[in-house]
Amino acid sequence: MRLHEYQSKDIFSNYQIPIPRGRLASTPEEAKLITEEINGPVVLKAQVLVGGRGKAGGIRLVKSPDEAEDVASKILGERIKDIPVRRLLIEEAVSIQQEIYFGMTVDREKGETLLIASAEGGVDIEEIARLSPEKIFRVNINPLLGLRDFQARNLATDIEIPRELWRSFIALSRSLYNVYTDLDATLAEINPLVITTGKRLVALDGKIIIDDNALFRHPELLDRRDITIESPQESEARKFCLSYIKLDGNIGCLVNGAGLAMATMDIIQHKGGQPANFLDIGGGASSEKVAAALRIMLTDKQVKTILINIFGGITRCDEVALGIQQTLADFDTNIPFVIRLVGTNEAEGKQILADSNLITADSLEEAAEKAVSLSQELSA
Amino acid sequence: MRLHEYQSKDIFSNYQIPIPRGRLASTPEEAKLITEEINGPVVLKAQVLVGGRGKAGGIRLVKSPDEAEDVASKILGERIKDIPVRRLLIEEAVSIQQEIYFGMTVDREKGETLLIASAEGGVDIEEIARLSPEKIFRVNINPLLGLRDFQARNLATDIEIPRELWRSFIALSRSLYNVYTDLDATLAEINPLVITTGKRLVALDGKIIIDDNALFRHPELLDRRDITIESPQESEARKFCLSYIKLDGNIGCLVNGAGLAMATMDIIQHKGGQPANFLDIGGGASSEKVAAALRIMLTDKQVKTILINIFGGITRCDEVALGIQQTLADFDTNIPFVIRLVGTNEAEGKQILADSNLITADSLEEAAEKAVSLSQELSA
Amino acid sequence: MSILIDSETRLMIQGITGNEGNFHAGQMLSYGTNIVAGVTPGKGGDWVLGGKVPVFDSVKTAVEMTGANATVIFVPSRFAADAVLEAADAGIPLIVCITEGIPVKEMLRVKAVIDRQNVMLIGPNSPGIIAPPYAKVGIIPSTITQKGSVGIVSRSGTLTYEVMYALKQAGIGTSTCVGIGGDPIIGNNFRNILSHFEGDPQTDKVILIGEIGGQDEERAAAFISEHMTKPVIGFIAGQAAPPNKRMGHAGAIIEGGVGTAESKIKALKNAGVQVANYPEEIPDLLPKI
Amino acid sequence: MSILIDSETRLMIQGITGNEGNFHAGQMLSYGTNIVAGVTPGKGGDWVLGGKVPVFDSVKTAVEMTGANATVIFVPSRFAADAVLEAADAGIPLIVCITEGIPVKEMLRVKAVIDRQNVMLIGPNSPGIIAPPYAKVGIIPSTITQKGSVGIVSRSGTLTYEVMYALKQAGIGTSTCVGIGGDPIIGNNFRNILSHFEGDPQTDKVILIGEIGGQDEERAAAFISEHMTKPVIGFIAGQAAPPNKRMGHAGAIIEGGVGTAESKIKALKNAGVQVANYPEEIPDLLPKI
Repeated sequence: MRLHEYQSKDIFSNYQIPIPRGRLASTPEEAKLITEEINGPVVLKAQVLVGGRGKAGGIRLVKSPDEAEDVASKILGERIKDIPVRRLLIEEAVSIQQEIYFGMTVDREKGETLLIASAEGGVDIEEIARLSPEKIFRVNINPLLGLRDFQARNLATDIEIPRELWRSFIALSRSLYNVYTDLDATLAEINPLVITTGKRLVALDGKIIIDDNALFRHPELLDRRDITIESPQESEARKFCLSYIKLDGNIGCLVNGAGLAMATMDIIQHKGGQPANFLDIGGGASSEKVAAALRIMLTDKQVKTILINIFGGITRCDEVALGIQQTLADFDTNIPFVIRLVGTNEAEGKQILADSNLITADSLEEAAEKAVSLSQELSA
Repeated sequence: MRLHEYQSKDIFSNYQIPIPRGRLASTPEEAKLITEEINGPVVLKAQVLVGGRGKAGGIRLVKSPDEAEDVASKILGERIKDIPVRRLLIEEAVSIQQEIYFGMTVDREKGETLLIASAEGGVDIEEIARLSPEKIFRVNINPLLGLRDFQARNLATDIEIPRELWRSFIALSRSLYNVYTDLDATLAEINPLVITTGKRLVALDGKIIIDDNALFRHPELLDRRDITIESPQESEARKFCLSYIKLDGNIGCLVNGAGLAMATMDIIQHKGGQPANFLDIGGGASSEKVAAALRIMLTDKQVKTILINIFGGITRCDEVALGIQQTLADFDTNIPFVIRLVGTNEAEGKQILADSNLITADSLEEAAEKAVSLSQELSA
Repeated sequence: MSILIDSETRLMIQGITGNEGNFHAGQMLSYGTNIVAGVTPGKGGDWVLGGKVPVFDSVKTAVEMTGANATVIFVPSRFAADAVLEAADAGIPLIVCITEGIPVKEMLRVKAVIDRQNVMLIGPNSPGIIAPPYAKVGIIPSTITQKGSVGIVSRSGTLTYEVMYALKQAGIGTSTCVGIGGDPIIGNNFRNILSHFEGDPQTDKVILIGEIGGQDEERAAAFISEHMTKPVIGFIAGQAAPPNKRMGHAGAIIEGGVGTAESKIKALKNAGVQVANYPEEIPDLLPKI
Repeated sequence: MSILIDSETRLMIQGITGNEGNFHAGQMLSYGTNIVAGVTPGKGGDWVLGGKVPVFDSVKTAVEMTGANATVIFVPSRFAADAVLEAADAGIPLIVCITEGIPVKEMLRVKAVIDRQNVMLIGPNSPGIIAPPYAKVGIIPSTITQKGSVGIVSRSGTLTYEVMYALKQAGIGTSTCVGIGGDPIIGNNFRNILSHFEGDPQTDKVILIGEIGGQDEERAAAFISEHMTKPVIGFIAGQAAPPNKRMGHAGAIIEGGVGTAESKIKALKNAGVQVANYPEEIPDLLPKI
């Protein structure tokens, strides 16, 4: 689960990581009021969970409360990369001397936490990492021991932070690492971490991603989940614990298991079709869950055909079949279903669907070919 | 630093370790009042930091508020093993089905924390450990990983705690381990941990020792230090950070370094004398510290002779000599000083003391022999 | 012989009295796996699976009483990390963790500890291991397997079944199939398992089933080109998947362009590995390598 | 040759700009020790000891720039654990920690980490090591030492000086003297150092100076009887000391009667070790073993 910038900064602030003064606004009036409070130039930042927000016009510097109101009234309600802007973070403008990159995430290969820092932070950090990898410094943290001061100090030396700021940088590193571990984060990132002209370290932006598997330990974060921006399909998928990602194609895919779901999308593409989504019903799904998955696809107007590929292991084919049967009874749809069932209780499942009007396939390849050709006919 | 039972139990209670209901009383009237509140049989427990308190009459079961007042008036102000009783812990009497021993401390050899438990707890636990070591169960804890639930559960199985109490025992183990690590303890012990007839686990007594080197991290504990029971000598020693233990002999010893201090006491004993104290002035002591150490010994009426053995390394002989000179000027004493100075600035030190009326020695052996023979003459 | 497990394996099942553990224990038993013990704290003394398998309160006791030398873990995710540590502490050399959903932070700590012990952890979030017809440890359906000389190592569950099913349809059997687990932090990676297959006389060829994310397939490719004499076929799921939701810039910097299906397929091909386009192509390619 | 240090040792001093560190660095330099670097975060670029020794901000840089292969730590107790870890992380094979007063909890964590690295830690709360006339690492006064063939290993500071002084008075020299440190948790125990002496051609006899508390002397006695061919003389301080303030019942149970001067002396005598009654008896006993 990814946190908004304002949520990340709230947490930073609780951990004594310095952030610019500011507050959240939902209306142009609030934006004006907050700018009056700050009493100086401010930055308006759209709170949307997408990358490249700045380049898309979601970050604006303004000089007066009236200008803030004016700009806010333009941004609020607009869409950035298809996400509606509902909230703005209004912050004092900070006078920047240097932009640093500082982040930490999981090093899967070593099984440790990795700290990454660069003296040249900002939006182009990935470009810098690609073109000048020698400007990127890394420190691995033993997960049992945690971050030690000397490691933060070494990093400060590496990225040539002025000596008078070492103490602040070490304290900030410790804090960010505590945020990272206390919150079960898989990413905690400050980019840019700026050195102000007044020689202070300030976190100008913040990004935190929480491990979904650990969310049960953080009910306070679950309450903050931003559900206002979800599509009806996404909201339905979340309710039924379905792993669902919408794509641009026209063949809906319902599969058990993430690997198999990806392989199913791959073969659709390989056979010349376009998947409309990634959808993994997980292991041992109930008929209700299957029906919910089908509902999601049937309400996606781009979907022309549905491919159901189930390899029963923990998942029982008869339970899946019941979900399909229920859906067919509830919906009066013309969309063709191509079905391939193998594995646990395969015979029972096929029996349940014997009288339904479905296209069946014995192999994944056959199923994919049929679905692709149907989708092409129907789009033609 | 060792905490009182009531202090340990306060901490236990903060960590959700169940303790009997109760409060501290400093007067018989308070004892009566608390007993009225508890409204049932209570136990009065003298809060003195010595072992064998129960056998010395410091723990008494009473049935009524009047009896509590009566007994309290007898115990308060008495001395247990020479320590005056100033406070009583008044607790509800708990009906005991089984007494368990449960403690944790440092395993120096393995460099880990060791949990120790026995189904037979209580005052005779050391005897049990000696006679029936198979009744004592141990679990080593990786200091980087901490106590894991399975380890506590294994211990519960080992000491045959009834299954319905496993969950409570695991929670209590986790809590005690957290007390141990959060407070930088070197010992955390519940003895007895009782199973009540009502099938609950209750910590009937508690002992916590804090690592003196970590006390700087726990100012709240320093505030609670019990200084009311210190002798004037002990209080003076603490003020000057001198490591001082009073003994029964008549030769005062002032030495730099704990090992050398012990070796000095040993040779006194080997030569037929009796040391009056252990006193280590530490490394690099100032003349003020040396003077304070001498004051402590001069105010001990048992001391007949003082042996000063200094091997200068970080400690400078001239600084020690200045402390001695000052003391001799301040005190008009007949007690003979036997002095042996070697090492850093030895010549300067000897120069300072050249005119003083002191007995000098070149070797430790010679110094010990002179001190012993003087002490025997003076005691004769 | 197979790798990791065989008919000599004395298997213990942690979480044997839970729904999933109990069901799959029955499946493993029917398959002929030598199940010697189950563990569920608080249920010690019971007998399950028709009175055939004794249940113990702790792994320690189970090992002492039955000489179990492998364990498979079905306990819920909140307790699974502890279950792995308990097994490692009791000295069990092979631990297979089926449980999914263990927090990354827990697994980092577990891995740091067990990597220093003489323990092989498979998973978590693994379908387990099957060595037809000797033993099955985990949840891989036995109906889709038959004895043979092809080794399979995979990060996926059902996708692996799909491949095994296609092999069986084509009459091709498996020496051992190992699901290393789909989580970011797992006990053993492709390389370790490949090296076991390389040393296994029963295994002639190996199938590696990977997916997007991480760098393990790229490193496996390097291992193959340096250390493997046996031919390997690869399949990477996720060519049509949308670009991974990256872990911020940090994730992008770590991966440095690695981790995509393209990168993995290229690395494997450079290592001389034939890469299939879809699972059912594998049986066709296999005789040709 | 000496053990652990010699004239090839390239010594770094952590905390070189502090009072103690600076004073003793000067002493070590006068002794002829090859001091190549000092470390004080924030003072990198300075030169100290009359411009002879460069100061670096970090151990890592100091090692890169000077090839330091040993370090001695004088930093205050709150920062000393970190200093040890920093040195170990930079790959320095010999770390001598003079600092006293490091909390036990910190040292437990440090020890758990460095015991898995290829690092030798002496101390904390150690007077250091001296190998006359080659090198001195720590605070042992050089005036009381001379080159010879007797190895000394000790838990104490000034008591060790007392013994060395008595030896020198008697014309007996030292191969190496190692203070292992007086804290409950230390990097290396008696056994490790004894085994170094056993393998050192320069060392003919060994003196072990112990004190009450812990079980290290008892274990050293077992080691001596099993592995040492060279004669050993022992001394245990604390026969006249009051019974240790025990760590509750737990401490008593752990020690199980072990840890007293009687127990240690008995163990050493059983291992064939001559035990002196007081320090100045040692030079008399030495020629007789």
